[in-house]
Amino acid sequence: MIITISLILIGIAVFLSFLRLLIGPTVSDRLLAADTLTTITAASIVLVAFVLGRLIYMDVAIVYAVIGFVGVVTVARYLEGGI
Amino acid sequence: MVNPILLIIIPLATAFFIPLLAIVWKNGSRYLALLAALANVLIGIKLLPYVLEKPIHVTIAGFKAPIGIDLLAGPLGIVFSLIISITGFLVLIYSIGYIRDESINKYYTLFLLLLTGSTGMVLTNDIFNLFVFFEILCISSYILVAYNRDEHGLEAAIKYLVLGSVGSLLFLIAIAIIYLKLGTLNMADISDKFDALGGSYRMMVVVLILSGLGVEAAIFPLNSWLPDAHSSAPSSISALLSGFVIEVALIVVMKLVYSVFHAMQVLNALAVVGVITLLVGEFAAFRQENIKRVLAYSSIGQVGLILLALSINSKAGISAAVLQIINHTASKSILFLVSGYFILKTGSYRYSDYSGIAKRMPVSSLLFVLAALSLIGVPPFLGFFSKLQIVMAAAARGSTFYVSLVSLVLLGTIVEGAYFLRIAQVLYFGRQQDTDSGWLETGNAAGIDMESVGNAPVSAVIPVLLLGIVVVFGFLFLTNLNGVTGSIAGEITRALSLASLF
Amino acid sequence: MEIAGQVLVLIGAIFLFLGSLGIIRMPDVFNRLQAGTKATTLGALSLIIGVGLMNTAFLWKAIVLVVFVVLTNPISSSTIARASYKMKVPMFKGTIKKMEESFLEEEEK
Amino acid sequence: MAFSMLFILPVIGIVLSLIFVKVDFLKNLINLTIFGALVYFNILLLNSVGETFKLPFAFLGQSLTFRVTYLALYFSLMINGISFLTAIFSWRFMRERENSSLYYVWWLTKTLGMFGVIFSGDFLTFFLSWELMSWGTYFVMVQRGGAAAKASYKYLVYAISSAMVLLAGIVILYASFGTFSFAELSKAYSNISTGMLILTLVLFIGSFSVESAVFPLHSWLPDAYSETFSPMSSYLSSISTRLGTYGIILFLFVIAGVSVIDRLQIIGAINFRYVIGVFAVLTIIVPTFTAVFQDDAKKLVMWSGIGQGGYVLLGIVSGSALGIGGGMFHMMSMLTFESVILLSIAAVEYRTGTTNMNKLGGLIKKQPVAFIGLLAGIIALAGIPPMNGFVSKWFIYRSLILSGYPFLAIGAMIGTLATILAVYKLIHNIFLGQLREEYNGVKEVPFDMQLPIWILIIIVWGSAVFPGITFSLIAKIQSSLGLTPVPYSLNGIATSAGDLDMLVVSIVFVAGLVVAYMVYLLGHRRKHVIQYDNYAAGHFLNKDIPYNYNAHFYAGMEHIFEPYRKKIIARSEKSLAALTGTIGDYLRHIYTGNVSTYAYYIVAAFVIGAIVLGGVF
Amino acid sequence: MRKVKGFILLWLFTMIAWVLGTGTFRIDELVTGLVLSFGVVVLFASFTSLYRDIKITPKSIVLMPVYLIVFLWEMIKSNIDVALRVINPAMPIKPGVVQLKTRLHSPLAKLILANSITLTPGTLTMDVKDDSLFIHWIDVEAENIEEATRKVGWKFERILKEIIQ
Amino acid sequence: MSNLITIENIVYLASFGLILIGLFIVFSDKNLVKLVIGLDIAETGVNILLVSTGYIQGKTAPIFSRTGLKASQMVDPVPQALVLTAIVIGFGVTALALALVVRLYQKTGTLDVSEIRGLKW
Amino acid sequence: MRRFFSLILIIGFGFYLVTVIGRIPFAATGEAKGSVGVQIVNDTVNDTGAANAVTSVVVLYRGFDTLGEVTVLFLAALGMSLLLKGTEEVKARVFDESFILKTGSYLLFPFIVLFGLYIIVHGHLTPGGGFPGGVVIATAFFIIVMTSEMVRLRENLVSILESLAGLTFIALGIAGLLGTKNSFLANFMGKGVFNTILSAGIIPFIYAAIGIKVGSELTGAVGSMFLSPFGKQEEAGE
Ligand code: NA
Ligand code: NA
Repeated sequence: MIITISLILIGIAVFLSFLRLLIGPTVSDRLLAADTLTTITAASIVLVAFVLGRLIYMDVAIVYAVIGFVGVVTVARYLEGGI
Repeated sequence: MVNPILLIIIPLATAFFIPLLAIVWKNGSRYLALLAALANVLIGIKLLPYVLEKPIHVTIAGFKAPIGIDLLAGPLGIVFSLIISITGFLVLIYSIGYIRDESINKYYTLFLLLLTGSTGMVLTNDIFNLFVFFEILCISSYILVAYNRDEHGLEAAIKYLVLGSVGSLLFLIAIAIIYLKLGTLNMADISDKFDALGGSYRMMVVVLILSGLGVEAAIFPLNSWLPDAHSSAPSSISALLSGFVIEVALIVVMKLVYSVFHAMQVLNALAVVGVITLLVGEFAAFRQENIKRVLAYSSIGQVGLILLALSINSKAGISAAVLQIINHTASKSILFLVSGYFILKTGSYRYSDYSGIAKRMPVSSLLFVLAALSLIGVPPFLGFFSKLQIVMAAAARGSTFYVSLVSLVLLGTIVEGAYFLRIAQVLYFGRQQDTDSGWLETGNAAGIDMESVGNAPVSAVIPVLLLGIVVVFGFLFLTNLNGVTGSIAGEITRALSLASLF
Repeated sequence: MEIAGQVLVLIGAIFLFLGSLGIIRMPDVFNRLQAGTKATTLGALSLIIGVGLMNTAFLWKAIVLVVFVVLTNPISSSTIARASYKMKVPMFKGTIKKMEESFLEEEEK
Repeated sequence: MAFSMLFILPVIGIVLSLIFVKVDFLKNLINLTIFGALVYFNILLLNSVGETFKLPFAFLGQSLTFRVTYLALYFSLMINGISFLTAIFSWRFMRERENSSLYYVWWLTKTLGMFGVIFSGDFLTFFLSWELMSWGTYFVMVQRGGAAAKASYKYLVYAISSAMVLLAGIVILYASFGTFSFAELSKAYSNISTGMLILTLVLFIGSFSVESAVFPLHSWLPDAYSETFSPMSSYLSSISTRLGTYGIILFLFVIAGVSVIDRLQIIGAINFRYVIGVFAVLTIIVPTFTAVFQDDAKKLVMWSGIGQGGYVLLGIVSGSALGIGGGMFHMMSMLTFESVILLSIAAVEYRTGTTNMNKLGGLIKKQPVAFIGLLAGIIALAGIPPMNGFVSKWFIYRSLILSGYPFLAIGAMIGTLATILAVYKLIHNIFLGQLREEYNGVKEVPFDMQLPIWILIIIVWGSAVFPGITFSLIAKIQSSLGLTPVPYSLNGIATSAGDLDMLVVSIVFVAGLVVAYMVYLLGHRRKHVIQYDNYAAGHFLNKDIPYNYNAHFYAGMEHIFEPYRKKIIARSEKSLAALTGTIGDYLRHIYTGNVSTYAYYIVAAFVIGAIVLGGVF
Repeated sequence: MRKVKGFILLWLFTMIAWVLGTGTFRIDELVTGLVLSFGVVVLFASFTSLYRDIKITPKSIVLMPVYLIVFLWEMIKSNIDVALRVINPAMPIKPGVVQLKTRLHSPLAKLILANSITLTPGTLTMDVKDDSLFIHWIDVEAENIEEATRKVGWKFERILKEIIQ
Repeated sequence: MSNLITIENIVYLASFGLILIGLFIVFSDKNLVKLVIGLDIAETGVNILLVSTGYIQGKTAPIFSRTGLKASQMVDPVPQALVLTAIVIGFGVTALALALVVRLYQKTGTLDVSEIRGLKW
Repeated sequence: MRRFFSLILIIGFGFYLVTVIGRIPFAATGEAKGSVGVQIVNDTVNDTGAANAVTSVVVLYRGFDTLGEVTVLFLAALGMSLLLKGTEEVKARVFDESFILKTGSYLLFPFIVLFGLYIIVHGHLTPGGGFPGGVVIATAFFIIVMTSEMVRLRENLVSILESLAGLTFIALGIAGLLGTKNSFLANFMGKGVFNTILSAGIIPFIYAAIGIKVGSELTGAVGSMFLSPFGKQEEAGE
């Protein structure tokens, strides 16, 4: 029950972040939306791993968090002309 | 007996090793690469008699087909490995003098990976593994085309890459269909199951593979990258690309059509496409002034001829096609290698600037002409016999359809003769001016000082001479060659079967 | 444990939701970052630890992930903020700038 | 033995010439010996008619076969005879010529090819030899470079085209009958379908017409033959072209047979042979009129030589014993008179360094042997007694009239008119008229160069007086081909259709000449002055004024004919090349350079392939 | 000596991470972890410099969890603060960019400070330059450096300077 | 209507959609970078198709991470391996393509494919 | 116009995709077609001793593909370094360091690398393995390269690692060739205790080689993208 509610809340969160990703208006807005999304997604992978009872998916969540972080940071650096 | 997998492993391992070697010995890669190619030549020669008797089946990681990937070293695989490694070896000798910049270690690494990719393609018996080696071949070609990092090389490479990628997309879709419907990737297994597949699936798979692999095989109209890539690459690489890369792709796609998909329905269409490819190539070559573009378009023409021969649906035709491949490999390599030094020495790509260069570079020019004659199909050079065999194989089918195609082939030959001899005459007798009387013995519009043009180095002349031997004296071994090409034809026309592998 | 975990999961989900609501509602990039970072970091932390408590097999990896998230989220936010500032992304009207020097070289001159 | 020597000797010659490429004397000696030996072995071979030979190896599952026939021997005798004479002449002429180091190599290569062509017993051997011969011809001509290179290139394009057409014909025969052998093909031909008959006739005759320079496929010849070294010009024009005729004879009489061909009735009496005859007449008229306007001696002979080839063809397609006999005889006549004319011109060139008739004149006193050689040659060429050209042409005219082809005969006679105009220009502009200042020191060529000219003069005249020697071989050829042999005697023929006694004709003619010469001697003697003892438009001439009345010799006639000389052939050659270029241009425009378009092609190829093959699967 | 300290500390931290990641004390995993983390620390020795500044004294060891608790508490506070602002339709904000000064020298300490400030109520570190922190403040309470420093960073800085040099 | 919304239809829709959109970009976009991106999109579509070939409804990842998991509960691992290979290759090609584009841009100063036509015919 | 023609072709191509492939039902029929994958899942534990069937496919059953795959990466890295080396634009780049990012990445770097190694050596037990592990390791380098002007990498080191890893892969393969199974890449080591780190014979070793290779290749590629040549920068440490 709690899990279901949580999943619904996360779903709404994903939707809202996507909304920001779509409407922008600046690139920074889209980027921060993407940043938020990676955190939300990593968390939801953990939840899914728990639901499916497969610990191995935790590694996926960590990889996802790492790659998400790097991706966001890269774009940010690119935007400010740092790379 | 040697395991045929070494044919793939040796160049690959050497390619991996070169960066290490480069630390202690800066230019050692030249000789290491030569050694690797030589090893492959020797292994190929050693294996050839065995595989002519009976194909060698190689399991990988100890898993029997279709569970694991396997190799099938039959006559086709070993003969093409030999073609690849011998050409590679000779071009490596050529490269010693020709490639002299600071990235040579990368050059040799890429070179060996090109050999690895093409050898893998002819040996593998697994369709996805074929895709992997296909990509290795393609990617190393893309990079090598851009090796000089000049504008043309880069442009050609990116075009080649985009088109190659579109091709591999189609190829992958075909693999997905195969796995979806048949649950297997092993060619023998696919061959066993393929006929049971519904008509539309079979059609889809075959056409996808043809249009996917056909890009690399340079079948019209999928070959638009070829003139650019082959003419912009370093000449040594052009020799490989024209010499065996397209042929490998072509023979593999035809092997799939015959022995895996049993898709004889497409052969007539392919024969027509072959003749169109031939005519497009020859007529377009006629209009070129850049020597490497002439050669590149000529390769298109030759591919068309080979495709036609492969589509005749007879052993004689396929056998003739393989002979033609051998001839084209040797001849076109000579042409590209020699033109490499023409370009280097004169600084011009226009063949009309090579006025009377034969006096300066006699051996190279002579071999250029001999190779051109062989491509045209002049007796007693190898090209005559292969072309004749193709024409006879087509005629032996006895239908008006094939006779008409043959006539078009002969028309193409006239055009081919016209442009090649035009170049040959410029080399020997100078450039034709607009006025009827004015013939220049030396000198040219570009103001190149022919007196300063020296001979090509020994490292360039040796491989060209060795290839020349194949072209000029090949006919003495025609019986042996036909024996080998015949067994390749037998292998291609025989349906693969999983049961027969073990 | 189980119940504590469930509560934490729920709290986490709520904060994740609030964070995303923040990035929708806040008026400019910098304020959105403020809301987004804080809420999603705590949300993720709470949710992941909650899962770890519900199934202790998950706990250790959950800690690793949480530490990582808590370390990286502020870094990425700072980086985005810095980039946005450098790019002169418009700020909410009335935003005060009170600095004796600046981290931007061109502003210093 | 004798047969294999025909092939072994040239190979030895090639190898030795390559070894001694820098040693002129040895090279000349070796080759002269070889050409001499070839004559010897060729004569020995006369005893081996009917024998067949096979190469010890086979390829494509086909053995390469040869057979000795009278027809082949007739040709090989002509080849070897003229080779030997040319070799003698070349000894001195070719010394220290630029670009000539491989002269003998290519010549022998061509010879080898020619032997292969005439002795082959199957089309595979024939084609291989044909290619060897064509490439030999090309290299023989191209080696001189410069203008020769350009002219040879034109030949080569023609030759490759012709070879491809020939190959198509051969392959079609192979596809239909499964054999290359002449013997088997000739059996199979009796029940060939009309369509196949027309197709193969067009392909084979069309292909051979290139080599034998039949109108309108002749335009490559004059430049190609005349731009090379002069002895070779002589050799080529006297024998090379006739190998094309050999092909035509082979196809018409050996493979197909006249009776099979005559099944193709077009309208009434006009059959396929008549069509070829029309082309033969055009070959006589058009090039001969072109010859009239040439300023270069060699080119003039070449153009008129094309016309003479037309007579040969005309005789051969006439179908009657007389005509075929005449055609065959004319080959031999041509061989000798073309050669003697061109060797005489070469002798002039050897001393003066030019063959441009505008720069020559009055050499009669300086080079009398060359004059006599040329005179004998042009008498034969013009078909005037007592030389061999008269005999052959007489046979040909007679057969045309008897066979009911008067229009062809009239056409041929118009050609003869032009021939006379042309050869008069030749002898006048070189030997008659005023001697140019710079040639005052010119001497006759040395004896070794005179020798072949003398021998040829004797043959040109002797074979006319005693045509029976030649006809004895021709009759055997005709019998072996299943034709009626021409009735002959040592000095002529005697048939119901009229007879010809060359001994009588010769005696009468020589007597006439003697009378004419005496009249000339008794008449007014010209005053000989030096070149600059002259004036024009009231001014005396000097070296700075290039005045020469040899130039524009037939200016008035040229003015009349100019509008009709439209150079259609040259123009169509150009437009064919342009067409090839244009096709190439259109085709290469497919390659737009835009990579998106290229990607589009790939997927489009898939969709089209799927549409096309969707129905097949 | 400091080098060795940094080295050992990093090895320790990586080993802790390994154990947490594998979630087991099985000997094979432990050995693998020891070897791999040792390898990482040795190969990338230059990265250990960051860790040299961590003080290993009884006081600092005690203060570490204290800092954690303070930080967590501030973070919870900040989230409630954010939640209220987000939910409140009026959205009472008075944003601004403010400069702070820090007396910390260690890069690690400055980073932790900056991150802590980001995660705590109403503030977001935008950049750190020398001894200055530039923050975005959602509701600017103090505009001069000293006051702002005291209000935003002091609670962390005073503990941090005891833990990290 | 409801039988249209099946897993395979969704997968096919995604896969074909990406392939076609990607190819459309390749055919019609003038910017070389976008063209490479188009290729990447199409490649993603193909990869989806490829990996889905191993999907079996209601089954789990083929990892025997704890006892009690049975082979019959697991999906086909082969396509996952294939798609891993395909992705890596695609990544390599894309990276290389971008490097080429960067270099070409430095040389020609344009990314417009209709202008990068130094080579044609 | 171009768009119109493109659309036509896309519709044509889409038609074949939908009508031919779109008709293949796959979700429920995996077993029915008797695919090799289903056989592999059944046999893998016995055959290879690896818990992760995907890994056993990647490393053993289709290990030859994987060898090719790392070769492709090798090629791509090589190509990028060849193409981008010493380009004018790259040389002119001025870094504006970000303290937070730089320090943060230095802090995280060892952990990310270790995590990459963790993924690699557990490839036969958990999802992951050489490729994701290699990517994670490269990621660590990537942030470093991105944040700081001081690139403390040397091209030599990267290429040595790359070469050694590639050669290790091949050497393990050849060891199989020399072993009793006489087959390239054959598993010549014991299978160990199922589901522990030292199980599945050569799989973890090959995966380690792959991981290092992928990591170093990607690092090299990243290096050539951002800052090249590496060699010109100063040594690591002080
Ligand atoms: Na994040
Ligand atoms: Na954040």
